Amino acid sequence: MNTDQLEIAGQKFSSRFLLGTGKFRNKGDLKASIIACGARIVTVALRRIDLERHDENILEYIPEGVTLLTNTSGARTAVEAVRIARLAKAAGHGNWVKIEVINDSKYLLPDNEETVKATEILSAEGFIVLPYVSPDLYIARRLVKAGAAAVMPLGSFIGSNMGLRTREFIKVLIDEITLPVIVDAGIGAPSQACEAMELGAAAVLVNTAVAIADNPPMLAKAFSQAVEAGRAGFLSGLPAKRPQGEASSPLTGFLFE
Amino acid sequence: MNTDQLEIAGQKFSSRFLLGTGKFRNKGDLKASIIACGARIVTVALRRIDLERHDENILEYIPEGVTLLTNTSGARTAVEAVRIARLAKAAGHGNWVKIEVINDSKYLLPDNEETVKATEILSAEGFIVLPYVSPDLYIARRLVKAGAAAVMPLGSFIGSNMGLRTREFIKVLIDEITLPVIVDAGIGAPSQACEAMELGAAAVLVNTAVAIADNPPMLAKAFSQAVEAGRAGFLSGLPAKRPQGEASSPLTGFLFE
Amino acid sequence: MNTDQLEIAGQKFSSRFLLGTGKFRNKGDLKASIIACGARIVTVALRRIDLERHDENILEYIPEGVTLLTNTSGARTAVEAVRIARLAKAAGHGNWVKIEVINDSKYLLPDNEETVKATEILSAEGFIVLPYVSPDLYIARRLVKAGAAAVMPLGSFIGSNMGLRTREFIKVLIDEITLPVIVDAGIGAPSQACEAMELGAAAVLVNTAVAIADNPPMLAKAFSQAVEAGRAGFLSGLPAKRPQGEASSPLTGFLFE
Amino acid sequence: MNTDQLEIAGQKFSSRFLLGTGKFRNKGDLKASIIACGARIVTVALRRIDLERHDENILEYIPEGVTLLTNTSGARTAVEAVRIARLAKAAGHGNWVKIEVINDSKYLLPDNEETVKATEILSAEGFIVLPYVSPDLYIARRLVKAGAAAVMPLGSFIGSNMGLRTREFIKVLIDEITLPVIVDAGIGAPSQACEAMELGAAAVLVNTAVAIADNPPMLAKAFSQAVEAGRAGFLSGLPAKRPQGEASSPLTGFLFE
Amino acid sequence: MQITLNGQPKDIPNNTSLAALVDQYTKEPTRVVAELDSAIVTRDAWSRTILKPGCTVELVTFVGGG
Amino acid sequence: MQITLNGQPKDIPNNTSLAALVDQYTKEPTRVVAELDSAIVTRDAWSRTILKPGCTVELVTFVGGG
Amino acid sequence: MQITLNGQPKDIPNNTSLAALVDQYTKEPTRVVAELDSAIVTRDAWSRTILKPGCTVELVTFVGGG
Amino acid sequence: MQITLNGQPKDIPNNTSLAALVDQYTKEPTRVVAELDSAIVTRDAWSRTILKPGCTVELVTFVGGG
Repeated sequence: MNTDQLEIAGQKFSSRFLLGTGKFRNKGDLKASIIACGARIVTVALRRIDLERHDENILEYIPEGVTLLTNTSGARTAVEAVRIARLAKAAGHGNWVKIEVINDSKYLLPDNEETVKATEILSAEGFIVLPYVSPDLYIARRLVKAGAAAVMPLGSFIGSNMGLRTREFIKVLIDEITLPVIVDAGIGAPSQACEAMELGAAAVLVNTAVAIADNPPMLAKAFSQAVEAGRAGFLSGLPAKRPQGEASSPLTGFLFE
Repeated sequence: MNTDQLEIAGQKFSSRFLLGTGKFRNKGDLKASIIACGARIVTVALRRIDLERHDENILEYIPEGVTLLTNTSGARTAVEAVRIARLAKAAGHGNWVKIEVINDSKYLLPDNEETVKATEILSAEGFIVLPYVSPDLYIARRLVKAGAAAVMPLGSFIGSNMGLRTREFIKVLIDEITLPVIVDAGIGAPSQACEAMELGAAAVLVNTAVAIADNPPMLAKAFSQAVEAGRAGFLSGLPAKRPQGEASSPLTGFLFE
Repeated sequence: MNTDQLEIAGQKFSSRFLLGTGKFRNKGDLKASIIACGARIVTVALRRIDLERHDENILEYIPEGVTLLTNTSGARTAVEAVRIARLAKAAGHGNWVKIEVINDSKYLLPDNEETVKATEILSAEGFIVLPYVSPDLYIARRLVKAGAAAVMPLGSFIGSNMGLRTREFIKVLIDEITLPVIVDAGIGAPSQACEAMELGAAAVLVNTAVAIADNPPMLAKAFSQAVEAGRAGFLSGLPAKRPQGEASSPLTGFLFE
Repeated sequence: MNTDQLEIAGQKFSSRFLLGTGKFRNKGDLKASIIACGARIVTVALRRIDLERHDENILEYIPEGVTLLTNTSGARTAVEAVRIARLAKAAGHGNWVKIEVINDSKYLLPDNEETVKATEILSAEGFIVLPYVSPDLYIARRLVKAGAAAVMPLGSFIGSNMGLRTREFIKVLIDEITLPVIVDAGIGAPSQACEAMELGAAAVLVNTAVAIADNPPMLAKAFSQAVEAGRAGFLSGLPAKRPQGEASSPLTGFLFE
Repeated sequence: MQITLNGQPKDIPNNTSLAALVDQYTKEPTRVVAELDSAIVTRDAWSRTILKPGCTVELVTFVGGG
Repeated sequence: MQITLNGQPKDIPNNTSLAALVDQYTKEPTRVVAELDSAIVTRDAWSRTILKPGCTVELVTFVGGG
Repeated sequence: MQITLNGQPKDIPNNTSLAALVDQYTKEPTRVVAELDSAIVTRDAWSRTILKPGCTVELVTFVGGG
Repeated sequence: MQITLNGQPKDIPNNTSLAALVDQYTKEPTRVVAELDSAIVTRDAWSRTILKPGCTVELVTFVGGG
């Protein structure tokens, strides 16, 4: 049995890969992707129902037992994020919330300060709060005090597939903060997710790359494997880089001496 | 059943991860690593027996059915490489040979020209020849003509763990050459192996990183997973990078409009 | 006459390279470095006088006419930063202050939130305030409102010489904020300073790399040239990267057709 | 007087920046660019005259005293390169030749082996031979023996502006080979040229980036400055990177202790 | 009478209950959450909640998101 | 009497002026800034500023910094 | 008679000299190099070099290149 | 008599067979390959191969390598 499990807010999860559910071309792909990658936590958003036509019910495509993590996308302030979180809770699917407060339509960068405020309020109300932030040591310290269950620093811009452009600053959080660090946003290839885990991240969340791939379930599974591989790499004591060569075959016993 | 198998010289292999057997602290770790990662091809070297003391028999630690790929390490010329290959064949463990001709004790870079010559001779003698080279389009074309079974370009210096520093030039080989491209040398972390596979490499060979890790079998398995993940990433149609953000949650139906 | 001058708070400066004065092995090197690079703004710090022995007077080594930018190093809160700034002003060498609030002895990362607070207070008192921050769009917007004269995002950890590890996020500031963006911290080679300028930064500040070089004045000048080169690169319309080759010699008129 | 001059084949040059003359939108830009950057060596190509219309005479736009380095572009073999070189010499503008043998219309990669052959022949005939190659230690050693006057390794694909993608392998040449190493191809920004010089390159050659810039003379000058800055960086003893922060202001004498 | 539903003006009969409104716009009321004048109304209170002229109703639901 | 100077306890004569204190510790008073009990004292006021027992004085100056 | 000039068939009068051919196609003969049947002909030999039917002439010049 | 074995001079009895030599230096002859004066000698020929003074023998085996 795998004893190295992701633990958030006292709950254990058998997978360190979290999947977002947006942008899938069809809901069949979504369901197949969740099953293929074995994600135990998936994100969803909250929106007004469409008054003109019947919406599909996203929840039907999420397997039983998977934890719903509702994001507060659309919120531009802590107050709006709080309101969305409360609505989500009222829907009766748990109290896990990913705080996402954005006032930047070009890069979709999170507003760290508003995110801290929302975390304080919602943690006090008993939510399990996972704030999405730009990686910043001081903000992370405040999130710990505010009662966050994890910290979710961005790797690069949401949906950009640019990978780990905040490498050094995520590593600071991993080294300095006691909460699980879940890399979110910008992770566009399994190798990038793998690298995040090798740094010591607790988990990785991906949405866009999987949703828009030619074969979403196949890529979802690939991400999940890469996350496992990266975790094992971290735990197994990866060796450091060296600026020169070093033979892997013996340097004695040559025939031509 | 997995139909996407590595195929070299008409033979199929259930793993795209090749393991080198040098530098392990103990042979138990070696055996456990081969089993953990499921490698179907492992490299070995040929050396003079030690006249003073009894050597361990490396072959005892390599599971039945695994293909032995003997390297020609120690060779400084095509002639020496050919001589080593013939000795290896005489030992009765098959005719797979990794050509390695090195005249550079600092960076351990391969001599492409001598490698081509050795490939010509040994292919003509019926060997299955996998030449280790600096990634160069013209050399790769000549290796195709010389009858090589695959091309093994280096990622970076042997044993350096620096990763894929020849990215663009390996990609050229993958795109332009019909032989399997197996990235060898310098791959020091699962994420790096994963990236090589995402580029379209047919396989990855690792030795030093695994052998000197704190937990070699764990890391061997991690590499193997990462290679699978990267392969699936390649096959599933990874999306491109974008310089800006793009929302993963819907951009309509916001509550605060 | 060069009309493309750095302008901060309505003042123009003939150089876009700012030099820090800490850590020089001797003050002669410092003076020679300032002269060699032509910096028109240099940073200094404020410390308790040494009660046991006579300190050297740093100001003697700074040429007439160079603007002193006093940092608030040592401050752990906005209140402390404000106190240091007021002391510096009382010393009668102008009212330019670089806000530096740090509560992290390992990475020396700035506390963005406290920095915003100090900026508000000191701008209101008439200081010309240049805040040193982790690059964050929302913080930069707040600094604009707070009356900052420029924004000084870090390239990487102070004194690390790691270069532009925050590339994408500095570029966001350059594109989205109207204030001059001066890249500070971590710039350890002229090529890195040059790259910052090519992105569109208004200026670059370097201290450690110059101070600890074998030949500080020579490297100071090199940084200054690299900054000019990068600025000209930015203004001249650098072409984009392309993933393939494109001949620079004509593709017609070949002899062998 | 600057004593650190580029020296090739016993001749000294006051600039370490070489400019290619292809692809300029107009010849006025070319001339202005050469003057602006102070290049003392420029490359030209040889082509059939246009039978239908009068060609411009490129030589009119190259200032007196600048050394012409004729490339052998169009050559696909050593024999063709030799023929082009001899024609160029017959034109009476010196005997400097840049060997360029390419059989790859997509990436424009040089054929190292044919290049060595052409170098042997032309050096023996008294040409001053600068071969353009993929950076490879063994090829460089053979070029030394063949009588080359310098080695010109590519940074990345011709015209790609991708920069120094062969960093580690160019560094090997710089460290191991006694000839001047001139980085050619793919250098698309002053910061990239600067970095090549910081590694210890003797010079840098750029064409495409300058020719297609919005303002070619301005960018030509920027490259030239960046090359000087990088050279000075190399000579002044650039400090190494460090993975953590290190204060530039004193760590004693704080007010708040 | 007129109310504001999800940001749009809507004419509805007097004395319409929140439950009736929800039923009109979705087949799956169980996945909808309702806010009346910025306060959440739990599902068991929908039938006894009678809408007043000028009130603001938000009906929201889960959708895919990252 | 005892005061605190730059964080250290110091015994000084009664009725010492700030100007006298500064003179004792530096040859270049013009580059020193003085704080008395957290308030800046401008240079022209140093001679008429008489230190009291238990007061806290900070004397600071510019040094190299980044 | 027909010759091949820069890869193209050309009809020229019998007994045309290389010098005459060059003059026909460029105003700046000094910057042209001529090859006749793969051998370079130096400029001073152009006038006395009479072209023969079926010969191959290359006239080349410097152009911008990288 | 003296031979060269794996690069070292060795004194061995006259008329020693290659098989005997191999047996002296390893417990696992099946994993050894033998070269006599640069020519490979297959295992079945070892017993009938009698070493001559001054000959050069290489005995090699597989080891770990990358």
